[in-house]
Amino acid sequence: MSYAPHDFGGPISPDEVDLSVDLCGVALPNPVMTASGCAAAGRELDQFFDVAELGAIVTKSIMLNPRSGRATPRMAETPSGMLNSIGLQGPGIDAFLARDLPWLVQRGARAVVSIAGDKPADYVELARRVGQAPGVAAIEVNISCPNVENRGLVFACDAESSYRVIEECRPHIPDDIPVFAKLTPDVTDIATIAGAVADAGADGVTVINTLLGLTMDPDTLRPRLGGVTGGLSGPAVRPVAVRAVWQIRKALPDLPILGVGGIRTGFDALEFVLAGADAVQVGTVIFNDPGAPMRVVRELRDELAVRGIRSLDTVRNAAHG
Amino acid sequence: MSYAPHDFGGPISPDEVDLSVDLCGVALPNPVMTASGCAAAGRELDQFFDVAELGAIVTKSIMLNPRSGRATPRMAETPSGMLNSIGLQGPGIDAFLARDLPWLVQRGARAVVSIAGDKPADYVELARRVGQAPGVAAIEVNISCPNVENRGLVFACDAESSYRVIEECRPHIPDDIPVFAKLTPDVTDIATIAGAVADAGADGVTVINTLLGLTMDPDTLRPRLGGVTGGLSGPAVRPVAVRAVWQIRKALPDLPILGVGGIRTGFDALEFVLAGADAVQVGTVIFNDPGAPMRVVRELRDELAVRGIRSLDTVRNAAHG
Amino acid sequence: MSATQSAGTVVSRTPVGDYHHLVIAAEGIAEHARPGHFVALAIGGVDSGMLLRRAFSIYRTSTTGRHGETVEIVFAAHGKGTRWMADLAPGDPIDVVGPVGRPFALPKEPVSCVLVGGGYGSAPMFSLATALRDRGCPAHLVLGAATTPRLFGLSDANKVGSSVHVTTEDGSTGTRGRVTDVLGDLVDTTDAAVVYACGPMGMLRAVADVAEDNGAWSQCAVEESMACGIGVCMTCVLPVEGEDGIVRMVRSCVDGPVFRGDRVRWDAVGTIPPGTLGGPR
Amino acid sequence: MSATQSAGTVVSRTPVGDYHHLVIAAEGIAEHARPGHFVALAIGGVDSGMLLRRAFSIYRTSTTGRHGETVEIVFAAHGKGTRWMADLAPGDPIDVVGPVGRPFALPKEPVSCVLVGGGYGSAPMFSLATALRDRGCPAHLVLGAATTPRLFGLSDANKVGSSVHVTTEDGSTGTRGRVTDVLGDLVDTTDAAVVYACGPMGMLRAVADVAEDNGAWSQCAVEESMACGIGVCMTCVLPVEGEDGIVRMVRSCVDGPVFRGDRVRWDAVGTIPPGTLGGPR
Ligand SMILES: Cc1cc2nc3c(=O)[nH]c(=O)nc-3n(C[C@H](O)[C@H](O)[C@H](O)COP(=O)(O)OP(=O)(O)OC[C@H]3O[C@@H](n4cnc5c(N)ncnc54)[C@H](O)[C@@H]3O)c2cc1C
Ligand SMILES: Cc1cc2nc3c(=O)[nH]c(=O)nc-3n(C[C@H](O)[C@H](O)[C@H](O)COP(=O)(O)OP(=O)(O)OC[C@H]3O[C@@H](n4cnc5c(N)ncnc54)[C@H](O)[C@@H]3O)c2cc1C
Ligand SMILES: Cc1cc2nc3c(=O)[nH]c(=O)nc-3n(C[C@H](O)[C@H](O)[C@H](O)COP(=O)(O)O)c2cc1C
Ligand SMILES: Cc1cc2nc3c(=O)[nH]c(=O)nc-3n(C[C@H](O)[C@H](O)[C@H](O)COP(=O)(O)O)c2cc1C
Ligand code: FES
Ligand code: FES
Repeated sequence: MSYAPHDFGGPISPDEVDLSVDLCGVALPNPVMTASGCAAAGRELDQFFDVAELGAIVTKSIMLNPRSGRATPRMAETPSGMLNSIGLQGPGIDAFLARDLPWLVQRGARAVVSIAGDKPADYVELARRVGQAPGVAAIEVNISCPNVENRGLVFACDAESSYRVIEECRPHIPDDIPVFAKLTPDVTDIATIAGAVADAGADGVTVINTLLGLTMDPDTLRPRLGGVTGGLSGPAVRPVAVRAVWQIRKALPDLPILGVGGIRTGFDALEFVLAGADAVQVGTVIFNDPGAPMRVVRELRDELAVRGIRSLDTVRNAAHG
Repeated sequence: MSYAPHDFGGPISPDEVDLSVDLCGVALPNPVMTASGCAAAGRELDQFFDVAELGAIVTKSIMLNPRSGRATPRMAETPSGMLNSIGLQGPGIDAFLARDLPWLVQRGARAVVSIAGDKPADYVELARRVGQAPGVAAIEVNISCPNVENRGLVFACDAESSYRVIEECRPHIPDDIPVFAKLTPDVTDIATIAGAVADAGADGVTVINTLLGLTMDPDTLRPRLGGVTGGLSGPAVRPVAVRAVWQIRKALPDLPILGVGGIRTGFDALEFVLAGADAVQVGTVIFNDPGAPMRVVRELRDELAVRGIRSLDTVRNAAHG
Repeated sequence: MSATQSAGTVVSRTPVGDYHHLVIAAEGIAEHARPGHFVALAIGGVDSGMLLRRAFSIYRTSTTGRHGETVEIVFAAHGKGTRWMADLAPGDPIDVVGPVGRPFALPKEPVSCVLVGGGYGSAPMFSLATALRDRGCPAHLVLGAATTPRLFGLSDANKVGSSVHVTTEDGSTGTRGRVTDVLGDLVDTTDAAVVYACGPMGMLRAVADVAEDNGAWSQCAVEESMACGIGVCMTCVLPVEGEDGIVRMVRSCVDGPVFRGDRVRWDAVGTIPPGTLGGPR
Repeated sequence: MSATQSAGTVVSRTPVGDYHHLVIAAEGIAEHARPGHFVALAIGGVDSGMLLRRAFSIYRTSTTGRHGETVEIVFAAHGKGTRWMADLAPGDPIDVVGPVGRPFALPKEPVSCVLVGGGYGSAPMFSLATALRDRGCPAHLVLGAATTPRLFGLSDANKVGSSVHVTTEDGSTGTRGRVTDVLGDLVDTTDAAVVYACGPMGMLRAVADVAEDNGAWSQCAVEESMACGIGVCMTCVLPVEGEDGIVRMVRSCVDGPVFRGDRVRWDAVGTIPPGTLGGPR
């Protein structure tokens, strides 16, 4: 197959590029967010850039109760990526709503709150609590977690479990707060899972969460991470993430998609948009470069300007054309 | 979870390490092979090392008829990896048996012949032809190919299709030629697929084939590869490959496994052995370093020697202990 | 306190014993750095397969040299990233985040202090000694290492220490043995109120015990494996008991790296000890 | 012919116009190199995220210099790997595989030849000219580029060419225009039997056409994207018609990079033309 290049005319000034996005009714100044678990609740990154300037801050997945997470070591560097087994350490929803969310809201940032549970009832309770909290821009339902009621099978590995979580959550969240289901790439057919959560009432999907990986310790000759397996992330997985976005866009032409996985540069972000993403998230690369999210915004603007592209709508899905 | 380190005693001389492997009755001097599609039929690599010294040469998957493969570009470099969409270009089984296999056999290398088809009947015919050819050490059945009779669904994405291909092939291959089914990691549960092919008569499995990925072209803003999507390989995917081996070993304690995916160093090879691999294959890294397969043999020997490990049997599966 | 990300430039890299002494020109870091702070360095360049930053204690800083603001560290080349750093040459770019973490807490009163550095762990001790003496606290230094090439900063020690004590495990310099072999006596004879320590985990644990046995506080700078170094990833945790008696898994990058020795559950590092807040039930 | 993998060392890297001239000391390659051969260089070091080798025509080689056996190339820094190469300094290690590919076929008779180099594509032309003249073939050189800084090797050309013709698209040196604007006449007036060419695909196609129109053979060194450079991966293919009239997807790294211009299906590069052996039916 061979394509003719798109023709958008000559280069324009970066100032002429409009990066704003309407995400299911939520206005974002630009399409770049942080990825859940890679930005805590935004406070630490505010040292490096103005978090209110970014498209949104997605907070670390919060659970009902405080959670200690897994034993260390919790990470291993891998080629162009890393494995983590944090185990969703966090303060629990009460502390989060009392302390973390208000800071973000008062700071003027758009707060996308990620929630995670061990069983469907947890998600429902979290949805209710977060849905009532003031200032929430959107909710991301991280269903890439083990379901303790189903032999520890990850919700998002199964269309039915995925459907059930979203279906039960959605009614507890106000209509004007969009709900995104976060999917795992570790499935045979990710478009089917996306279809299931859309049917269940999700306004969109976030793809991808980490891939399941394993690495050995040279000293113990046993799994290196306290959690044995861990989640693989970073530029190493980007081609898998872009493919997942592209497959979902192909199957579901109108479903909003937040693309995430290995974004390091403005062109990487553009790749996701071309594949069909409405907005993107920067995760692991923050660890390499804490200023990365705003750098990606600037670089994305430049990538569009140099090609004469005035808005994201012009190029979204362009790879499908 | 925290483990006590294994204790194998002090360092020994590399000469004291026995790397030989008995793979389903086939004696290999060491556990390192080339990966299918990354070494053609061995001839070109013989410039860089003696192919007869390596554990085995796995040949590029051969099909019944000559095949032109996909349009170019066929590859894209990605962070610590690459995408390829070669599309199984090859001369077809007649030319392979007339020209390529005899060279390898005469050269004294152990030839593992990889076969691939568009439908089950292709595999049967290939199995018959290769099974009768003199000098074949083992057959690898690459079932990570689209099944034209089943909406182009990759055989190895479905336990039933996988079962069917192997069940139909196996009787046409002499018992003393072991048969390995090569699996794709793009499934929700790879251990189930491994179980299916084992039930169907496969002597073992090769894991993993490439992950499905996609990347965009900065000029055309469309998919970069002629084949649109491509297969992701290289060190980037190693943690996924080690995890797949580990999951299969856990589910099927006795199934021989050939581990492949991103091996660059002797320690990488050892990771796979610890996870449960009986032997390993080096693929993409050959493009970086054509001498890599024999370098990995030497480095693996050193990794074992420095830890006082005299044979692979001592450490195989050690990560499960 | 706020960390800065700065596009730094290597001024010099000098081998010192088994280590490398690296001087980086980077703006916005030196003036905020306090003893015990660290920097997190990006490694390998933009196309490197190594994504994660490496953390190093700040050895010293300057705002007035001819290279402008500089930050100095001392490092051992042992893994991939530090081996890459061992090839750094003057003029090479290197991205620096710092100063990060909680520095050593300084006593309000002019009490006597003992400062213990194990290996490159002595790097932050010299600026600490100066700061202590500036506020009237005698600062007795103990440097220890396995071998002489792994001792760092003997000449600095002689300049800034109220007294200097050296141990090597092979006996090649100073007392044969470990820092804890001389520590108890020293705390006693100097009537030290605080022991500061930086070095391997095992040493810190032993130092914290000796301090406690001798009635001194300890302030230990720990070294846990870090992915981000800025508090956003939760990889660098260890179990620390709070004032409320509850053990929490606490980030060593921003809630540390300096902790009160009696608060760290040294015995349980690498596990989630029973009773930890949010731990498995 | 057999390729060698050699642990090379950078002798020098010198900017030349828009390019870099790189001299590498590496054993086992120089003595087997023929004009048209290339080398494949590993990029970025062992922890780099860039795995694939980069291919470069051999500019010249020496077995007798003070650095021992050397291989020289000329490159443009445009992508990630070549930008990394643009920072190479004397003494840096660089792994070389070479010589690879099929070199230019030399005429058996002392016929007149025209050698066309586009941009850095002129690099292999000077050793080719020498080889041709050694066997009695006049070698007329045409160098072309968009701008003067992208012309490479004018002084070499003046040394080894039987005549030298230069074109630039901006007219800053020589004739304004493209190599093909002067090629037809030159083939005519020199009564050339063979046209040799190296440069961008578009130029090669045009050169092959002009040669054919003027009754000359052409030998074109193509530049297809390569992953392995040694014939094992099948990424670098293009459609080439065999003596049997059948079009095959042929590896440009080992079956090329030099092909007879009239054999390459230039119109169909980037596709599988209908009728290709094993093509979709
Ligand atoms: C607060 C603090 C201060 C430190 N100060 C110094 C110092 O002054 N001098 C010095 O030589 N070293 C110091 N270290 C240790 C230094 O960070 C590690 O040696 C270094 O990160 C290892 O990198 P590598 O590339 O050699 O190893 P690799 O094994 O390639 O590292 C892989 C990954 O693991 C992380 N990692 C591995 N070991 C450690 C470790 N011990 N601590 C933290 N992260 C680790 C790396 O940062 C990297 O992300 C300090 C560590 C911390 C946490
Ligand atoms: C036979 C041959 C001879 C060549 N001779 C020269 C020369 O003398 N001087 C020179 O400057 N360039 C030459 N090239 C082109 C040179 O190989 C590419 O410019 C270079 O590989 C691009 O690498 P990069 O890191 O800049 O780009 P990237 O885009 O980072 O490259 C990514 C990958 O694609 C491959 N690739 C990208 N473009 C090309 C290309 N045009 N040809 C082959 N592979 C490519 C790279 O090798 C690498 O594997 C030659 C190419 C071939 C095939
Ligand atoms: C340390 C770490 C912690 C993470 N924690 C979460 C989490 O709490 N919830 C979640 O949905 N995803 C989590 N992720 C996944 C990321 O949000 C993201 O989906 C994934 O890492 C791929 O993007 P990246 O390559 O840009 O990091 C985490 C990733 C990392 C590296
Ligand atoms: C260029 C290329 C061609 C490949 N061709 C085949 C093939 O024909 N048959 C097959 O089973 N696997 C093929 N593979 C997959 C490899 O054999 C291997 O399973 C995969 O690349 C992971 O290993 P690696 O990371 O070491 O390359 C190919 C891989 C590459 C990169
Ligand atoms: S290293 Fe990331 S939170 Fe401490
Ligand atoms: S580049 Fe691999 S076959 Fe030519």
